[in-house]
Amino acid sequence: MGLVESGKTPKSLQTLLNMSRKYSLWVYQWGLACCALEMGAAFASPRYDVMRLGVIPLPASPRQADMVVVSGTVTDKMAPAIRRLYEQMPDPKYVISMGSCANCGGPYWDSYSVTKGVDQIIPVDVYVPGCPPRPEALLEGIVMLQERIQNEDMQERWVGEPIVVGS
Amino acid sequence: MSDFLRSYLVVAIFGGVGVALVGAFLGIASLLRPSKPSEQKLMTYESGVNPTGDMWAQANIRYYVFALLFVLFDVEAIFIFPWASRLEALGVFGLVEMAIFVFILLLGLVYAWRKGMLKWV
Amino acid sequence: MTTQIPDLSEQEQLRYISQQAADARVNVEIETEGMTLNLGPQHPATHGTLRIIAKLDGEQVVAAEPVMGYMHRGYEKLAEVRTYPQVTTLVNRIDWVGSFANETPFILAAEKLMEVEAPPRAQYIRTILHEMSRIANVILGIGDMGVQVGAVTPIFFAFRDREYVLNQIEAVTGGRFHPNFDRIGGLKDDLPAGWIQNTKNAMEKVRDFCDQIEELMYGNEIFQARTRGIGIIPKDVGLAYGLSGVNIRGSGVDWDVRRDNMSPGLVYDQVDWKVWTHPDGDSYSRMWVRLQEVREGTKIVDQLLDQIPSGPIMAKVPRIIKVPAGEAYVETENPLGVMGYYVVSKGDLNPYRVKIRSASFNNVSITPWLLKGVYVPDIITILGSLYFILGDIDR
Amino acid sequence: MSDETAVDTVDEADVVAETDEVREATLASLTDEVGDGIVESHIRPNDDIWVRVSRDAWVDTGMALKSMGFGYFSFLSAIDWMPSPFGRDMDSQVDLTLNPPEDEDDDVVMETGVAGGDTRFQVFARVNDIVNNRAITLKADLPDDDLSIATWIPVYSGANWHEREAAEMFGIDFVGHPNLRNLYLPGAFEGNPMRKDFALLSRRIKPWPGIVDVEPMPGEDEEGEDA
Amino acid sequence: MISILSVEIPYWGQTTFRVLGGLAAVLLPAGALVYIYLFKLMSFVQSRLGPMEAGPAGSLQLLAEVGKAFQKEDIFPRKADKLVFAAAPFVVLMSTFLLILVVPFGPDAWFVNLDTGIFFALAVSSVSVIGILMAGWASASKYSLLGGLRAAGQLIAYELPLVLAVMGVVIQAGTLNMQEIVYAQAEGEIFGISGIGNPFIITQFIGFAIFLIAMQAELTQPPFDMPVAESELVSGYMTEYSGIRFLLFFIGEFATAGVFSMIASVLFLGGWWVPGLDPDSNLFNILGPAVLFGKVMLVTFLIFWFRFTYPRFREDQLQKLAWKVLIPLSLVNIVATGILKVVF
Amino acid sequence: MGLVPGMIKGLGVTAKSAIETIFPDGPLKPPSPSKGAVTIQYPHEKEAPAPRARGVIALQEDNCTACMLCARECPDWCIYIEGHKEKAPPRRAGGKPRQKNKLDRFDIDFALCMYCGICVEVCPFDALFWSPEYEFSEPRIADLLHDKSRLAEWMETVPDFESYESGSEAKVRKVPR
Repeated sequence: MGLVESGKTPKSLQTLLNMSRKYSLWVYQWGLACCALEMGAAFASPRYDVMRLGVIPLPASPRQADMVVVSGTVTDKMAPAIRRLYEQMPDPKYVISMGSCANCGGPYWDSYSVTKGVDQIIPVDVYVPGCPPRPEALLEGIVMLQERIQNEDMQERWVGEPIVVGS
Repeated sequence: MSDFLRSYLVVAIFGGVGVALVGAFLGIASLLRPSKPSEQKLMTYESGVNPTGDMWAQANIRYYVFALLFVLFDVEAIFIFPWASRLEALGVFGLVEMAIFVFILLLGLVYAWRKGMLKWV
Repeated sequence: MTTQIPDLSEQEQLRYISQQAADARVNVEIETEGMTLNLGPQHPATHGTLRIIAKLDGEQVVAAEPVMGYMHRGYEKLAEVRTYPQVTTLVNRIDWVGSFANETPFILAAEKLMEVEAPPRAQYIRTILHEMSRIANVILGIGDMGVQVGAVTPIFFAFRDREYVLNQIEAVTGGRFHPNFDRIGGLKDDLPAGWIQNTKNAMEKVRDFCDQIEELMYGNEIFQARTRGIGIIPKDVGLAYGLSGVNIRGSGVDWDVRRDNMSPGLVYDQVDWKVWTHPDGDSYSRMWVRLQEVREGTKIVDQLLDQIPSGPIMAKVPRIIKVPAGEAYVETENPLGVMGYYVVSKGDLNPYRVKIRSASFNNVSITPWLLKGVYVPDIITILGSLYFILGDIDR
Repeated sequence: MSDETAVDTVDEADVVAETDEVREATLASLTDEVGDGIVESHIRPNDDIWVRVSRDAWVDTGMALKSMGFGYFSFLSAIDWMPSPFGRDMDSQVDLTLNPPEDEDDDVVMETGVAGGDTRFQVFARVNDIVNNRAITLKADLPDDDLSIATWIPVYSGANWHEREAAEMFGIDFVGHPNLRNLYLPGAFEGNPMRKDFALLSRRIKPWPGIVDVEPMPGEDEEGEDA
Repeated sequence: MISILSVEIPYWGQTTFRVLGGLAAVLLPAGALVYIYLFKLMSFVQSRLGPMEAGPAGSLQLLAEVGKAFQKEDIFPRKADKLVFAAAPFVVLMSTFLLILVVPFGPDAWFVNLDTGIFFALAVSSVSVIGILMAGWASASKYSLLGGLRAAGQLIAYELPLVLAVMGVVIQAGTLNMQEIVYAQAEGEIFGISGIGNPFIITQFIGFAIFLIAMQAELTQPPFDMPVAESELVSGYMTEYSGIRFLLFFIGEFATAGVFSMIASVLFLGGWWVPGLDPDSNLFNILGPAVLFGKVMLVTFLIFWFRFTYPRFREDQLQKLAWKVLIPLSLVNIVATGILKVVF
Repeated sequence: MGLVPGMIKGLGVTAKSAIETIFPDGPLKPPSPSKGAVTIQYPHEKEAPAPRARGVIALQEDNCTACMLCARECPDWCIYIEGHKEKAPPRRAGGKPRQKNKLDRFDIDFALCMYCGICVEVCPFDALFWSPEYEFSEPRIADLLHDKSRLAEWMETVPDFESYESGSEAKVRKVPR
């Protein structure tokens, strides 16, 4: 049914489509913990202004989002919700794990209620280190993600889960 | 076909254009987009938790009084249109007539207001 | 002020509710089955991951219950297995918007147990940073309130001018958010050259922001219509729920730990400032007091910057910190309200038990009471005006 | 009424006497109200006051305090005085490998803090009088076999969530609490994390990186560093 | 008046021409609004830059948006009423296309010259609310449902002021035909002073203000964006829509903003005509659309200016505003206009 | 309703802000928003973080004696050190050969690190330094574990210590190069 899954998309069209995905990453207004504020600074602070890169923080609902920044501590109570919200985003979707807590538990690595890393629940495309990463570090992560999108094979992405956890 | 009908044919055509545009968009998209439905993806969104209760719960529509008022007033307003476009011809007589009509309308509004209908119950 | 707090009967509560929902009354004639609406854990209005389960009748809330724990990280337990310096850096992350203020009461409690006192220069710098973190925090709260009532621009202004404050905090502590700068007996480092002047400039920017936001938001009649008379917290109810900070001062209670119960180690008594209160107790008055508090904060910082004494920044403290056995409770007036640490020590490297009395936990505990009978949009403004940080609730 | 049972030896400043009076007076009037309910008390001059009441007098003391002007509810929580069976968790690797605990019995010697009793769990709460700027920390011991205490909600409505938190973290039952469900943790969570015998698994599983020491070269004995 | 289009080109040709023109008239302003105002001007207000990377100064951002939307998965929630869910975007966009019909772009450049033009426009404009209601109800999401209900509640508040505000113009022009309203403004005079004609904004400023407010509400722009109130209802009636269907709503929102501003500029600002030029000159067939576009940008600037500045009303406050202020005011305006019309 | 003043003022605030952004040089000069806005356009230009900023930890390998102090004090247990002892050439000619701890492995897991700076503070030998660099995102989490050569590379980005504000009694330290 889909033109892309069959692998019949011409190369030039694919480049074009990759480019449009690259420059239109609607990101979900959803913060978890401290990093949410630095994410907020990247999104809403005029100094960083993530909209420049085509990352548009308008949607509040996962249905319209292309990307989610997991910004902060993932607790065991929150984990099912994160999984569900990730599932509810339409494909193709991208995940940036921001900060030590989301990467692997961070300061709460020994806590009884914290999930040690969001990549146990959902696949992650880019890990941004920091506690919290400064907004420009998140921007670096976004630029890195955009490069990946530019070079990615749509067919592969469409058909399977393209990013193997921890690969 | 008369000019009158023709002009309404254009209306129909434009309605069709709107539909066709949406159809074309959806058609192109269906060629390009992936489709990977899953149980949770098709679940209704409710802030990340499992939706509780029935989605089509009975809702108490608090503005039904407004709705009634609105219907009344809207019908009255339609009567003003022919008068408005012919005021020049009708002159002072039409003006007085309509002033009375509008006054009655206002009276109705004031009545509703005094009765407390314009409160969001 | 009444010191006697009456038990609120159902009747009295209903009276308050009817006051709150200005001309709203739960309609008894047309009974419909209620709808249960979840706001959160992912919802743009809940500052993160609070979840509010609201039983609705149309758009009116019949009952609302907050569900927390989506950000519970087990601070009190983790503090038991960490040494004092490690706890200091951990507690930064409780109220992540005004981090330095989280360190202060803990350090002061530990200092109280160890019976050391920081040198005057350290006390001044501490107070300055405490106040700057208040400014950074409250500015954001004001901008966020703009988002909650649907105005897009205030939050951008808030983030813009907050950056100037954060820059100064970063210049001295090395962290935009989590300074980890307070030490038992003093501070980690001294001020870098030129910092005082830059901070004064930043305070100027903050004052400009206050004027700007006052015209843009507070003066706006729609904003007033949305917040005036909404979410009224009567004085006595607020006290019984343990509300603190701006939320209680917005109800006309003239109580500020900075002035009334000042703990040694902070030098608020050296400067000339005023505690603002507002008698109404509604959402608007809380936000109004917040704005005044930012202005007052810039004044405090300016005055303190002029008075910083010279001298060392660290008292004589052993390199490996073992706090003598004992119990101490220290509370300070933090951006979100009164924050206190009840530290129990047994003479070890790590505290035996740390009870964190965080402001937002108490502040939010009033919501089931407060959200009865209001409209869905009012949930948002009330939560916005209570201004909590999830980390401060869940810890 | 044993006060000044100096747990810590505070050398008192000269100004103490005056403010001490305030706290002494507070204690005295509380004693008038509650009477036998007060088990023990401690005043740290110029600073704070601790009062331990019997479990049965918990609510009455609250009422009395409230009528005395302590209308502001600060917090309520609990302490587990039993030392952790795992040693200091942070250095557990050191404890277990290098310095194995010599005697099992040594570990369970329980010391309680200020105005403490001799049972394992203690509920404590703090209320303020914001007019006169007084505050008081109230404590009550729970018998080991019956972890329950009456709820404070009728006295201070704000106690609701604090009691839920304490119930969840320590497994204490607050009799009369309308809604003693989990506040923080997911429903399936087992255990009471704030009890000292609740192990933090990550800490026990992960090897402590500080334990790995520099290996000496073969055939050499320890010698000082002269860098 | 005979359209030059109808004389020289056969009917199907004209129709194609009109369809293309209609597409351009709907989509171009929509794109311009989103890029210039929503992305760029809003950013400048907040002292930032807005999209910069996609194309020079971010000018290709919109293409990227559309290209991306094509590739997004299309989700039908399981519990949704699939037919209605799918039909809602059609209804919304169709109403926009019906609305553009009556707008004249020049003395001979129009799609259809209905005698009841403004009446038709007012009637059709409320169709989009039906689309919104459909979307809200069919999504089977509580936020959507509340959003849809709010949209319906909003309709009953602003529709009447909208209709009554237009009435003053109709009285002054003495016609319902949009083209003739333009001519009435071009050839009119204000209290005997002729020369610059009579853009009705001068005599009908109350009507214009009420029309603007009601239009803001019709377009669900802040301060009247309760149906999509982001901080309360996530995305309101659009909550469950993803990918291309969401894009269609998005286009619909801004296209309607453009078309409504066209109607406002025809009614109050003189449409395609500029003072000082002869309205019958053929020049206007070329210049007209540009002039109209300029006026549209002016009106939409106001819309977006309010959008950046104001917080959101509460639903009951809108009702109060509409019923206690706008409706009495507009009724008074009608009577006053009538009196002045008869006297002068 | 008294709606006019406050709402008009608000419009003024937004308009003023927009004009200041678009026309930073005054209204008659050509518009140049990128000058008027406070935005720093990240991939093209970068802001300079404060010299004290805690971005990433750099290791001066020569100074490290593998004393394990940092690894022990780390709240996150994210520093992994291995070492062995070896003979170093004597400092003075003819002296006794010194014994020295040689570092085999010094890894910091930046995915786990909480950037508190305790390790830098407790290091008695000036081997660890903060660098304000922040650009080290990775698509693979394993790459966030920086080994000692990677940590040593950060050393180049470590800024000199700033001088102190007047009235300070602290001494300015030096970064070993």
